[in-house]
Amino acid sequence: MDTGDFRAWVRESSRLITEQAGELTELDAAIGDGDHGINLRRGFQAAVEMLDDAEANTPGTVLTTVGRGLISKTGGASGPLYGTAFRQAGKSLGDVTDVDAARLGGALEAAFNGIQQLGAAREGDKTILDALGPAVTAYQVAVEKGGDLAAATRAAAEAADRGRHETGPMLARKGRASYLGERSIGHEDPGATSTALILNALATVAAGEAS
Amino acid sequence: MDTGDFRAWVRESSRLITEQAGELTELDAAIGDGDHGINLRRGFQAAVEMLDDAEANTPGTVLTTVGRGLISKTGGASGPLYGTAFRQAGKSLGDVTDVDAARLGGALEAAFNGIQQLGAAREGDKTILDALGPAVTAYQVAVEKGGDLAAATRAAAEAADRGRHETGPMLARKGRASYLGERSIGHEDPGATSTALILNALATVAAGEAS
Amino acid sequence: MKKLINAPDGVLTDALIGFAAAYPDLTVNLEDRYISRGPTAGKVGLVSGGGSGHEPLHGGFVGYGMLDAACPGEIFTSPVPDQLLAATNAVDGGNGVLHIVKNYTGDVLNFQMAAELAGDDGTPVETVLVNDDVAVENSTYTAGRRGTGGTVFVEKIVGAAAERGADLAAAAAVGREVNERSRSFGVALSANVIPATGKPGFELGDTEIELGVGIHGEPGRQRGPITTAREIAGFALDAIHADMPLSGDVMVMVNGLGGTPLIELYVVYAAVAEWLEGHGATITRNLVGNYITSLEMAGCSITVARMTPDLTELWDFPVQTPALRWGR
Amino acid sequence: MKKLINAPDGVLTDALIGFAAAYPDLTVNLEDRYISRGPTAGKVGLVSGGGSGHEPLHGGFVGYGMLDAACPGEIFTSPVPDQLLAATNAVDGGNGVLHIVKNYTGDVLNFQMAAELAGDDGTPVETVLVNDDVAVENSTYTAGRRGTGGTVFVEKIVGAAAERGADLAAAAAVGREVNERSRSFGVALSANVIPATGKPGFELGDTEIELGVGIHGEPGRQRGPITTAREIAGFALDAIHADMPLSGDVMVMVNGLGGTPLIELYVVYAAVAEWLEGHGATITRNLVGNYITSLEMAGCSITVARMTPDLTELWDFPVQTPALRWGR
Ligand SMILES: Nc1ncnc2c1ncn2[C@@H]1O[C@H](COP(=O)(O)OP(=O)(O)O)[C@@H](O)[C@H]1O
Ligand SMILES: Nc1ncnc2c1ncn2[C@@H]1O[C@H](COP(=O)(O)OP(=O)(O)O)[C@@H](O)[C@H]1O
Ligand SMILES: [Mg+2]
Ligand SMILES: [Mg+2]
Ligand SMILES: [Mg+2]
Ligand SMILES: [Mg+2]
Repeated sequence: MDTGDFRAWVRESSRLITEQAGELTELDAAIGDGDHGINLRRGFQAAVEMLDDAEANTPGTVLTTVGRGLISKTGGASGPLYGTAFRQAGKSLGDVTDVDAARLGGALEAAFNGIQQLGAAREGDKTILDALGPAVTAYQVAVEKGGDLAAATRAAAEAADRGRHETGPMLARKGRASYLGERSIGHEDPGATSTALILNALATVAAGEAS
Repeated sequence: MDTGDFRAWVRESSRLITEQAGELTELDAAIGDGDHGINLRRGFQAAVEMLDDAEANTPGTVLTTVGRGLISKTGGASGPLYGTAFRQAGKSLGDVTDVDAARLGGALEAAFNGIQQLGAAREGDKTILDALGPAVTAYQVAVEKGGDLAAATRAAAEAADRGRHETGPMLARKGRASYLGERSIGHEDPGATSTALILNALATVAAGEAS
Repeated sequence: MKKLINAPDGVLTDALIGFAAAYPDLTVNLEDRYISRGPTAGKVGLVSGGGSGHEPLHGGFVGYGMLDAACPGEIFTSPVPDQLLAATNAVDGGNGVLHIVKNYTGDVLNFQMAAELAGDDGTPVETVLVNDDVAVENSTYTAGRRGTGGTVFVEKIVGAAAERGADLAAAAAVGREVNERSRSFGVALSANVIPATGKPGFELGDTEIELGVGIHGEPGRQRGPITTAREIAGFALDAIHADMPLSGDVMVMVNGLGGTPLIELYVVYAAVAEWLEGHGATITRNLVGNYITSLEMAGCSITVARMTPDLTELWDFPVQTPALRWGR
Repeated sequence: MKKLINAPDGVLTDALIGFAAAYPDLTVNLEDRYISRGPTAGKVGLVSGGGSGHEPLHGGFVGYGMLDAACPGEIFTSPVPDQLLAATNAVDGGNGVLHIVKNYTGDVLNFQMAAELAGDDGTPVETVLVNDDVAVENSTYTAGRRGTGGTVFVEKIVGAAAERGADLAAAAAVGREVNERSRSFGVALSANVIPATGKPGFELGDTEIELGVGIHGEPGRQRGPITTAREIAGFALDAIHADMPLSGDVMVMVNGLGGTPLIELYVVYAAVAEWLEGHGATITRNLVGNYITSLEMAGCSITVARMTPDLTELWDFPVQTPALRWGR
């Protein structure tokens, strides 16, 4: 994936999140404060604008720019978390201009670690990590099995989708949803859902389906 | 009517008003502020209590005591108006102990004048006066035709009922209902309605039906 | 009906007990139902009152630089002469007592009776009638304009004048001047619920607002669909401007009716400031918040007063009450 | 949804424009989104912030004796690090800046990032985390107790300490002490409506209340049927008392959540005073009104702080902000 592909990923993520903002917000209304879609839409749209203005000419700078944009404009818990994820992912890419499957795997892992360190959640706590963790694992398994970048991102997206659905029966232990205790059970986590969208955007771009 | 009859009138008025407080309040909710029944119930119940405690041993003092009680406890526009009416009626009776039909007619007229002077309304303004005015007239006509006190109070009560119904199509020009302008049309006036109740109580007592 | 009360008919008593506990510097006479700060020798006493449900008005405005006593009636029901008389006597500092009365038939009649009784007792009483609500047109065919937001301005400014030694006639004159220079217009987005009835005082559709509503939920000039804060403020200010042309120095109050978030009042204030600037008027003083409410009604009222340097000086005079406090 | 706004996504900007017009003594930076009173040389700067919709918190508490700057996020959404950093720099008087942060994941993370950035720039930043809401039990299994009413006490008292010359460490220590001594419990009678979604944040039945609600409408401990103010206050105080036994001198705030009439808050205050007296505690200071709201939510929160003479002295220190004002 080159710089243009990474820009396309961000645009596609923004498009999907804008399209699904209502759903994300509704999920957040059920177990949070009903702003997740609004937050991310604002954040991603700002990130896309910043990207259009910025001279980000490596995949790494594309991602760190997006990360800065998300931190600057999203607010909420998800802003710093996703912002940090993109920044860490971007940093892990250094200044390579063409990202292969292995490097992208490293970037996804860096994203996971960034969120994990900042938010101090663990898998199973009903958060972003419950979509991102399985995605990173599935990605690496696919690569190890000889899959190319398109196949690996597709595997990651599918694992994220499954992971997101699996947050339904979980009891939230981080973020606003944790205040619900038992009542958080039965609702899918909005952050895990948005993560699945972002990874689906990645798979779409990797498959060359969007621009 | 002797002192006991006047006490009975007040008690019967209080009973009727308490019973119909909901209706009075609903009428007031439509074109006023929805408290007429509550106001009058509070006022009349207090007046009855004051009367129970007071050594009112003439019809006149019964009525002035009630008037003072209504003024003290009712609040709203109706408190001073009805209070003044009872006080003026009581004063007009002097210290006679047995009130005949003619004297009672004078008392009703004094009540009308008291309200008219204090509130500066005219008949047709959609107020208490639109029940009380026709009642006073009907009473006097009945007496002139030789009717006794029971017949005259019955005529007054019936005229008050008619008068009250006739406030429906009137446009309010006094009190809170006046703010409605044209929109006050089509609703019967709460004050005219409570006046009809008080005059019905009088007719009941005069007929010896209540105690 | 869901309300934080113990029983519908005990609301006022319970509230007065709470008020007394919260403001130990003030006197709450539960028997006679008034809130006061005791008489100040030589000063004209200021008494206001009216139905409850408009808090902080009037009890929240008792204190240095403002009222001497407030008489709360039952919710939305004017106080009775007895309590007005008791309060009048309690704050009579020997130089007479000024009654500040919002123009509603009930308030007017009850205050009038109290003034007569006080006069019989030898206490000179003057009355300032507040009737600032421009929503009521053709006021000759009605009980007259209602007293609303202008009351806050009158009470504050007369309070300062009395504190500075104005005699009864002078205090009354200042009050009348403020009233004449003040105009209000209210807008309701939802109805209030009187505890005693437990039902909304009026019905509004899901997207309907009442333009020109009174502080008891009295009807306004018209109903309309909900629109922007800017248009609503414009409608209100146009109505005020048509009645009293706005220019020069003005004081503005954007008042919440009880159920509207403060952030919305800031939005309205922005629109009001924009409108007034566009019409060449200068806002020299302002209040934004809940000062004269209508229970939990959602909506706001806008009050504008044309100021003079003297009135501004009186406005700036120190005040120390539960709801208004500065300069000391 | 009926609201006094121009457009759902412009509420914060419009409100800030209105706020700026209403309080010309304060600075409103629309670009960077903060309200400030400029740096006071030598004084520790106090910055707070959080999602909007809780007005007057925090912008209404900027001024002498309280905050130096407030950073409003979008409605119910924490502010972003950029604005927190800009505000931190704006009020840095050379002796460091204290961040007062309500304990919500979003607020904590965004403030943390801003503090790191400020630290990189050489500005020492300390953080006081407010987490006073006892509705959240088993806080080790959650994001922790939420910060609610105690924030008002912390901001006022730290504000006084900073004004009197406390250094950064001392100001932080006072803030933490106030937080440790404060506990809150909220009760919702109706839900709020976020303008951006236009729908109630949660659903309550016609006779249902949420006991232990958060200031964003977060769920409480349980739902129950509407009951008397006395029982509701008792439930809240029992919860507080179980967590922090109440005795001796206490300060109490009965806070309206935005849609509750002030007269009801007086009724609740009466019940709170009765309960505390019955438990041998003495209310030495109080606030009754809307201080930390949740848009138009009906209901109230009760905050109690166990006081010391030093804290009381700091509470009494002059304050001059839009929403809290005394002694000067
Ligand atoms: N500590 C955490 N670690 C990872 N993800 C978290 C954490 N806390 C919250 N989240 C995620 O953030 C999402 C909520 O984001 P958002 O609604 O934008 O922020 P807020 O909760 O501040 O309103 C949750 O659904 C959850 O997935
Ligand atoms: N000026 C007046 N003269 C006679 N009756 C009046 C006048 N003003 C109001 N009323 C009567 O008072 C009634 C309302 O009484 P009430 O609801 O108790 O008082 P309020 O209007 O103060 O709430 C009206 O229905 C009307 O009949
Ligand atoms: Mg959220
Ligand atoms: Mg009425
Ligand atoms: Mg009334
Ligand atoms: Mg949020």
